[in-house]
Amino acid sequence: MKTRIYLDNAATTKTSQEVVDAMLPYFTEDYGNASSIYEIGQRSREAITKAREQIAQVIGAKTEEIYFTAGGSEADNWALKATFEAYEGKGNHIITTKIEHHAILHTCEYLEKKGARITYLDVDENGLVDLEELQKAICPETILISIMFANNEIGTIEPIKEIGMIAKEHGVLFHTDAVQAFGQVPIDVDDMNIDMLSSSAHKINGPKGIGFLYIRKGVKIRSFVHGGAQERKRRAGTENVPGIVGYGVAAKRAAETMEERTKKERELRDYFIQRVLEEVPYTKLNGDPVKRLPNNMNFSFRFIEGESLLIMLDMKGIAGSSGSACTSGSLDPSHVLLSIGLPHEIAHGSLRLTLGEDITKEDLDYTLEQIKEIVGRLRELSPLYEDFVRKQKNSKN
Amino acid sequence: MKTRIYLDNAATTKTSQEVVDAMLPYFTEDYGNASSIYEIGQRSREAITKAREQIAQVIGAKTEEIYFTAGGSEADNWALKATFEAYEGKGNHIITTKIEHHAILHTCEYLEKKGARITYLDVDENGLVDLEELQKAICPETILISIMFANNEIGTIEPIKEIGMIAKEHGVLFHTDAVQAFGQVPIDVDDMNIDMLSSSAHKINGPKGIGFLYIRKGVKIRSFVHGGAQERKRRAGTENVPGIVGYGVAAKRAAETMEERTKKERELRDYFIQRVLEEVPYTKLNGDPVKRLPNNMNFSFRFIEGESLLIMLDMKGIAGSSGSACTSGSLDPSHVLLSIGLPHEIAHGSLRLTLGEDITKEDLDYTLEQIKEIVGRLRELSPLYEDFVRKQKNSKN
Amino acid sequence: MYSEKVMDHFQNPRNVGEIENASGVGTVGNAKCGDIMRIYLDIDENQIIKDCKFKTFGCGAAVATSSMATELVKGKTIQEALQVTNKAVMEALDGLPPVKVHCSLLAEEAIHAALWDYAEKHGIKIEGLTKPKSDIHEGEEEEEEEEY
Ligand SMILES: Cc1ncc(COP(=O)(O)O)c(C=O)c1O
Ligand SMILES: Cc1ncc(COP(=O)(O)O)c(C=O)c1O
Ligand code: FES
Ligand code: FES
Repeated sequence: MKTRIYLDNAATTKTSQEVVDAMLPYFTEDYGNASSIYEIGQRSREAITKAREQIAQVIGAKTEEIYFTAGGSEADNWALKATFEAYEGKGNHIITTKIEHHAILHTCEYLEKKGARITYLDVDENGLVDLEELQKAICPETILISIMFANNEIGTIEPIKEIGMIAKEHGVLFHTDAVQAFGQVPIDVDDMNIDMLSSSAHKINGPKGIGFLYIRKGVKIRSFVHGGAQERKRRAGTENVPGIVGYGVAAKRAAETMEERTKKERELRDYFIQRVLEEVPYTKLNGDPVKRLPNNMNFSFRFIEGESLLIMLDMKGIAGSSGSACTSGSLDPSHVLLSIGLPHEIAHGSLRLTLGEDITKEDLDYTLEQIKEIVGRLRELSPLYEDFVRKQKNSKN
Repeated sequence: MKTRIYLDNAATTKTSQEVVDAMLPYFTEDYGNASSIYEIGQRSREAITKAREQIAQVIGAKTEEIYFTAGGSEADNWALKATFEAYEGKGNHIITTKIEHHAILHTCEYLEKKGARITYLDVDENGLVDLEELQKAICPETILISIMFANNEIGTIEPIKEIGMIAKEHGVLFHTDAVQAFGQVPIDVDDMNIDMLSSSAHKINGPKGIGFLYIRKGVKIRSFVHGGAQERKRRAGTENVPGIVGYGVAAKRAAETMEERTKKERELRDYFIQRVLEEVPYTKLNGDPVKRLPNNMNFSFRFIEGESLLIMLDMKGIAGSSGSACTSGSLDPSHVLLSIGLPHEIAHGSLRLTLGEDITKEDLDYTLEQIKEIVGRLRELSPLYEDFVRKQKNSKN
Repeated sequence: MYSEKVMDHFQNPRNVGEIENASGVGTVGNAKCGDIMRIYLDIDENQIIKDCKFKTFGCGAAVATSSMATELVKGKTIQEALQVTNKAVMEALDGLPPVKVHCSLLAEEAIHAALWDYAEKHGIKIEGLTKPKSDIHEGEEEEEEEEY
């Protein structure tokens, strides 16, 4: 069955037709090298400048502070590795959280091998970092705080402005992985004291394979990809002009529609969450109920396992994703769900559904009906559920 | 004036319509995350597998030896930096040449700061490395030889098979930057003993922002971009599915048309070179006349400066590029032209023209007429030409 | 990349050529990019620049600034010609891209060199003119050199 209801927009989104249309001329007409002198290359260069402006505007940055990358992962790698190199004279200590994306966590592990000391902050049961813990973790060797703007699995939005303030007070750089937040919540790098910020186009109906790292002017930064003089000599490689153009259009669009779109999403989200919690027994909402991305819904259904649930939903035309990592090359349950205190077997039975702009109430009603049925069927299959029911019966007797 | 004759195909190419058409469904229909479990993601995954096969075939590799990157620069950075890390137990010595692309040279400079010792081999006046020099440079600490397959400025094709043999005999890894060679000359990684190979799609009528690094099975390799489990856990980041699909089609196409296309290009190339050398006085061909990329033509016109020539050609609708680096953020003349022994002022007066599949003999005839006129005009402007003419007069008297 | 004025002076450079028996000739080179400019001045007994010609081996900006500089000094007195700085030339051309600022320095220096040659030939001293360098290494407009 063809996917009819796509509820995995936190993984990636459909590239909107408007974005594709904007990209097309840069494949077959204005395909010149943007670093070249001739007229066809100049048109590419102008297109890049425009996209840079469109993006800078969304976060209140200057255009020359936006550096294009191949996506969020590269931006995260760059921010951490280059800061570690550029500030080794100051110290080797980096503070992050236990619930970051792997692009941050695995980079941190890599840096540990290179001599970095990393503090991984705990989060509370809603996924929020504790500002006092953060304060306490800062020491004279601290060169960087890297805390995600919003979590990709449970949707929790961190207190970024407060973190920025703390970083500023202590003279420590602040990087935020805003891959999930960009275009979903208002961001102002000055107001929030953000020094570096990562983002990825394909999360906001832009193309895959393009992202950016915002680097505040004055931050010492080293290159991550060495070579040609592109991106103010900071990131080598022939510019992905169609990708950059598409990103610009997607960013502009996301900013313009943000208020209305997220208002609608929040309503749908809360409607759905409420119904699921009411109508599916032994179910828990993961993540903060309020400080939450407008499009994120994450549930744990006790006694069942996520992959089975996902496949069955898929057979009904519904695409979601799971905290269960069987799909992503590792069999460990999600580090995020474990960090907010879920036991292994409950973390395994999680489902993330993330809204996109086309999703309607009817879609969600249909999804709920399917979930109810599938969860019921899987519980019938589950020895855990059997034990649970037996135990309950016994305790009643 | 709109560019009518695009002769800068070594910089970047037009994405062919067939490639764009193949990419389109992956923007707006099969846009699912290739790492996900559901059906729409599976279609992305299958498309990636197919592209990987199409590419692997061109160089005689196994599909699982192809790792997608954001382009040639990232592939070059990855090959060098990761090898340096993975083999630090064996040694710190890398051998390369003076005429590599900046993606190699600047990465080498970076590695020197990290403790690498780099030998930059000289080349002869045609741009060819000396195999004996290479032999002599190898020492017990040598972990890698990185020599480009073909040079991007002067088109010289290096003796890759011989280099591969030497590398193998000495048990040293061999990486080649084949960004200019892939799809233009036959490549067989086994026959040529290549352990790693970089390539970039936009050089062969594929999209910008996608490349690959071939890594022979058995080579110890570290990640360059850390994070998610994509690319066999070696290169993190949501897969650029449209880019990868486009690359696959472009690679297949390049391989299928190679024989016929390059035969035609070689004829046009040699026709044009001969006419330029005969009809424009004080002109030199740069690069090897025979061991040369089928689409590359590079001339030095004495007494004139490249940028002026480029701009004037552009005004006549002809896009080329220059050894003069005024255009690329640095004012030094091309390191390649200096390495083959050109004096500064002659290196400055260079013009690179690189053929694409649509170029006709008539285009080249028109281009030649324009070059003759413009070179004449610029020489009238040139104090160097004035001095030269005066000296000649005096010596006659 | 270039303004319309730059393109105009590049495509149709004014005052290209040599002056036979010129009152002063100045040739300067820019060590930074290897470009070379030569200016010829024809100066009358009232120290008025009656004619001015140039030859340039250089980029589009170098050609355009030479052309504009010759236009600006023509008909001026020596003292007025000294006021034709690279900034004045750039302004007259509606600006240059940052990497091309050094090209305009060539024009200023070439005029100074030609005036110096004139002064030497005629055994006079020109107020405010110092011996020009034949190689220009300007320190200004240098991009901050950072590690990458
Ligand atoms: C020989 C060579 N290596 C590497 C590159 C870098 O490729 P990309 O610009 O796609 O990163 C290029 C082209 O720019 C090249 O010609
Ligand atoms: C929070 C977060 N950071 C980083 C990334 C990596 O972005 P990309 O896959 O575009 O490299 C993602 C998405 O995959 C994400 O959700
Ligand atoms: S039983 Fe299949 S992944 Fe655990
Ligand atoms: S005069 Fe050298 S770049 Fe313009």
